[in-house]
Amino acid sequence: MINQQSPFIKKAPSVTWIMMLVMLGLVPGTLACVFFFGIGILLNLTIAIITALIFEYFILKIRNLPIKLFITDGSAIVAASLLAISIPSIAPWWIIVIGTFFTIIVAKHLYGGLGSNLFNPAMIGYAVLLISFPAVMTKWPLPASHLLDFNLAQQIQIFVYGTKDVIDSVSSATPLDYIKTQILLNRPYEVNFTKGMPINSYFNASIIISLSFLIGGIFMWIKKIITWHLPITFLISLALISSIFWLVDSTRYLSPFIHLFSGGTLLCAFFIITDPVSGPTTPKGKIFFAFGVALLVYLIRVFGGYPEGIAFAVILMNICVPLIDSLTQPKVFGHE
Amino acid sequence: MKLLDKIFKFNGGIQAETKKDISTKKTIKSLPIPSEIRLPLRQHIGKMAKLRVKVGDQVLKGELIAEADGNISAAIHAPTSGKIKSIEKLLIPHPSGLPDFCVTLIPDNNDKWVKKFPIDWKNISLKETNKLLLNSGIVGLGGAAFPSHLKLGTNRNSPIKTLIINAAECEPYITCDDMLMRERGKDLIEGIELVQSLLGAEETIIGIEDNKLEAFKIISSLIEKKPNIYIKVVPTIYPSGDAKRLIFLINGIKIPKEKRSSEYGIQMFNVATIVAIFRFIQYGEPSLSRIVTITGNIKEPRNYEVLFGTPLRSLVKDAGGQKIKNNTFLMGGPMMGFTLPSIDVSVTKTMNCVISAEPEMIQVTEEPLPCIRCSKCAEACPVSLQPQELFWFSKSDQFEKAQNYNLFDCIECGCCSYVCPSNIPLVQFYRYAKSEIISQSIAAEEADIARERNDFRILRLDREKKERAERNAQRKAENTNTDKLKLIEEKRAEIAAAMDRIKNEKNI
Amino acid sequence: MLTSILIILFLAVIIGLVLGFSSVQFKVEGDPIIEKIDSILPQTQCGQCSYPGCKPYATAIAKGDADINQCPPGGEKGVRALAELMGVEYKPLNESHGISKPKAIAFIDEDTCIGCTLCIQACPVDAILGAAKQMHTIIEKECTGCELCLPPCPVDCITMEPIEENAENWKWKYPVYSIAVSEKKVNN
Amino acid sequence: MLNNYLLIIISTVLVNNIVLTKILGLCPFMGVSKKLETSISMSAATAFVLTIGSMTSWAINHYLLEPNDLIYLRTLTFIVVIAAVVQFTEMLMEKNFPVLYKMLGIFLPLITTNCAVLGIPLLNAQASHTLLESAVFGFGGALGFSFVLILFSSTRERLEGAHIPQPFQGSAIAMITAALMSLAFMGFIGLDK
Repeated sequence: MINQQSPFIKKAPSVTWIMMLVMLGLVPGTLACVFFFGIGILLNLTIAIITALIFEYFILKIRNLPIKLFITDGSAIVAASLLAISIPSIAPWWIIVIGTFFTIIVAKHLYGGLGSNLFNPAMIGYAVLLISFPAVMTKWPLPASHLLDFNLAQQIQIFVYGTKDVIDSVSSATPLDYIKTQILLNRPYEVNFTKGMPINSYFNASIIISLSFLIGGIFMWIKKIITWHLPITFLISLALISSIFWLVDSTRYLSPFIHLFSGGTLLCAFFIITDPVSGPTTPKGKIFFAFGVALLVYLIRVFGGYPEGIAFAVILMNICVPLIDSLTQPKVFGHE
Repeated sequence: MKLLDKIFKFNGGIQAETKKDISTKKTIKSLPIPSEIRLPLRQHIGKMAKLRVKVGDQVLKGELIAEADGNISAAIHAPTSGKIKSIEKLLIPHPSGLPDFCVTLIPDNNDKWVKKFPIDWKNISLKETNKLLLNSGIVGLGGAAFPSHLKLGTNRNSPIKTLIINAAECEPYITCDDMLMRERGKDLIEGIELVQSLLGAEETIIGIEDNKLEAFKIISSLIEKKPNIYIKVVPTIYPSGDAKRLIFLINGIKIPKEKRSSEYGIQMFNVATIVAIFRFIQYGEPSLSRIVTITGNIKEPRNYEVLFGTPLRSLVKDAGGQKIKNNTFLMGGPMMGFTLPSIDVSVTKTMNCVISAEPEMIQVTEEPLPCIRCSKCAEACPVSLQPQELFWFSKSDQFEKAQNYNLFDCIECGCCSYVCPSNIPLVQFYRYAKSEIISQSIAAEEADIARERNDFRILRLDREKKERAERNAQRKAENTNTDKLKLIEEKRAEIAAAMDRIKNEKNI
Repeated sequence: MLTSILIILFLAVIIGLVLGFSSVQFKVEGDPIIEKIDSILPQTQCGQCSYPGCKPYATAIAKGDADINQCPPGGEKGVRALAELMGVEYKPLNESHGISKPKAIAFIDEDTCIGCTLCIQACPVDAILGAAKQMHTIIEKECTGCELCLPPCPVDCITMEPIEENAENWKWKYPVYSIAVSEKKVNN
Repeated sequence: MLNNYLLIIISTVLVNNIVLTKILGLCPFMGVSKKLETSISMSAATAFVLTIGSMTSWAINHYLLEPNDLIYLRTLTFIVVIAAVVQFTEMLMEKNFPVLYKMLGIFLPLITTNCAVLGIPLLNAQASHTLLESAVFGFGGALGFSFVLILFSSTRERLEGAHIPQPFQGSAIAMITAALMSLAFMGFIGLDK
């Protein structure tokens, strides 16, 4: 192809390269997840990426778009990976396939494919799964070093048939879920980090996983794939909001520390809300968006019916993005 | 001489490889008179120059060939003595690749000057000097080609306080201003003093990028004893040489798109323009040649002093020809220039640089992908626009929205395309959208005129109809009137007769 | 039963009174939408829409008598703009009113012209100069390209010449790339 | 007391959003959401009609129907009242915002048949709200409607430039977007407790 207009020089990383760096950023967090929740995460990841590529291939074929160009851009792989990491390691395979279907086909390609999706594809997949299969989606194994008592046969059995027919003892509620139930039932709960209660092992695992995602996030920031606006505003807002509630009544509300280091807070901060396509583009808009997500995450976590609000919060704020973008235009040079 | 330290910084910009050392190794060389000279009549912004010669005329060097048509226009002079061969439409260095009117001159190689009239500007009024400048043919030699007499004009509201000399030359590859400063610094400084007093400006600030160390040294030593001339070194960030960006870098004043710098008491000239003005006033030499950088994929890259109208072919030949043959040349820098339609176009007043295209410049290796809204372009935009939104609207023809996002503030500097990971030719989309909007607004203006004329016609037809009807009615009325009068008179006569009868009867 | 009838009656009277009063209070005169429509129309005054000019067509659209797709000189863009203004779905140009073609300007072959003034009477924008028995010329700047002067000419000396592209009116083209980035959206 | 009203607002705007959760009023939601500008004015018109409508309906229900044991007339009288309010709004708009009036076109009189507008007074009557509660409920419903309509139209404006597959262009993708928005609003479940 001949370039006939200026500029005639350019220097920019390609989309594929950016997506590859995002995948690299995901590595530490994924490894931590695998360490605590078992090899199931890897199985999820593999099946998600494979199905995503298959879906991508077929939809590109149907839409008559250049297949090689769009398959190699890597966006499908990133979306599928984010979805897979959010799904419990003991979920059966069809959960992943359904999730990937909604991620790739509905959220991405119906809207025009790469660059046109209004919503975060991975979060659409996750929200659909959470609403449709709440039992499966909230059942995580007890965090322990699952690599040591690794049992491939059992894992595959779970993967194929689901947990129901295998064992019940491996699963338990997530900490946020547990605390919410306790509060609802007016029972005391423990958030002590030294005692050997299951809830504590959860937190210890959570903290390490969160830190691993943080490392990946910092890597992406150094590589200039993301700017500080989104993750920092998100984390600070969440900390601030939870601090306010916590200071008002520390018996009813959890400390900001727990909010920051549980669930997928850091995954969300660095990998989910930083999706450029469905997020805002202006610096002010990014701050606004991240604050909105933080507020909604907190509201849904604390007052809502679902244990984790990230997916809903992100999609809800995605809806607001066009409006946010148009209202937060930076001042053009020379304009007052 | 003073060195000003405080530098303001605009949003974004890019730091590309400057590649300037390619063409600064050799001194400026004068290109010999070519065998044929083709002068386009449109080498400037504004109206096409009005032709003053006809085919077969013998002209001397510096003789007027075409004069400025109105105020926003510039004259064109014969670069050397010779005979006018033809006046016809030929290819010109223009991105459209369409032909336009050109005067072809066959040089007689005598290079005989017409009588020169240096201007005694100290003893005549500014207005007269300005009038003389109208036919100097000098336009902004930085590439904008805005007629210089307008900038020196007297009819402005606010006095000029600061003269800024644009020596930034921010585009990669181009070195003509750099070399001019190195070799003709004295002319430049004298020219600056001249223009400064013409404008009545209090001070002059020379803005120069920090990659032109040698030129900086020469200029600073020349202005050491001049109290009102300052030099300000700006960082090498493209597009620091854009007029409004440079003013901001130097003064911290943000001039909006629709305003001129003179409204803020600032006037800016390119170094080459200053030298041209100096030569015209001091020696009476009109604008006949300029310094052109030829660089890139060429055997002997360097700067040439070239007569306007010289075919690009002879320039390329003198520079040894292309290293890798692809017959593609860019005019201007690699960021904002355009591909020349042919090697047969001639050098014009706007041609500051010719880049023999490197293969990777014209061959796009990676396919463009859709925009992923990464906003790298917004970070790079020196005007703080939202290029991703402008692209989104331009590609889907949503021009109104594009305008709401200030499409016309875009200076087409190309920073957005430079950093785009999706390889989207963003600037092309903006140019397309701007062109469309402009042509739509012209169409709307024409429609307004047509509507007015149609309304007028309807009014006229109505009036004519009414007038005709009135005339008819009047005629009719006139007819009936006479009838009535007759009737009345008859009646009166009858009554009178009757009365008479009664009287008579009574009397009886 | 009776109460229900009474209540309904009561409501009817009250509502009738309120609406009657407000219909007097908020009486509307004139229709500014016509101006808006007229400003979208290209003002060629060609009459291809089957109305005698742009303004009458605009009036007809505002009244709902005419469809939005009857203006060939306005082309697809014009129909889209009208659809947006009127809040209706876009529909392709009705070809029975003619097809959209690039703007042209009438030219009078001055050797053939017999000076009959018929074209002058036909021109909707008075863009033809001339008097009886004298050769006529077209004021290029003001010609809308409506072609209304063609049929009345007894000697067929008027031709339509498309406006040529030159360095002045030249436009940057839509970038052409092989994939979807630059694919123009056709529908809605 | 104030808390009660706040809960009604939160409930009608977020948790039981009239469009996305109750799936009422889809006709204008789809019809006038193509442009942000029209959707804002539509929101204003609907808010006006809803608030006035639910108040007058309350008055009729409270003073005329319930004392006379004529609850079966509710739907009928409410429709009549709403139609009148819409008619009134229409005249008001034609006088003051003629261009907007033309732009909204058929959708303005169609507020009459907007099931959201009828639904809210009926829900009011069912829940035996007080006058103020009815007004707040009506206003909250309108707020919820406006909220999602404006967001929805801004997203649709954005979709204008997207390269959506042919079969999904226009209303199809709008319906899918509405569905996904509805999905997101499910996250609010439980907030009103």
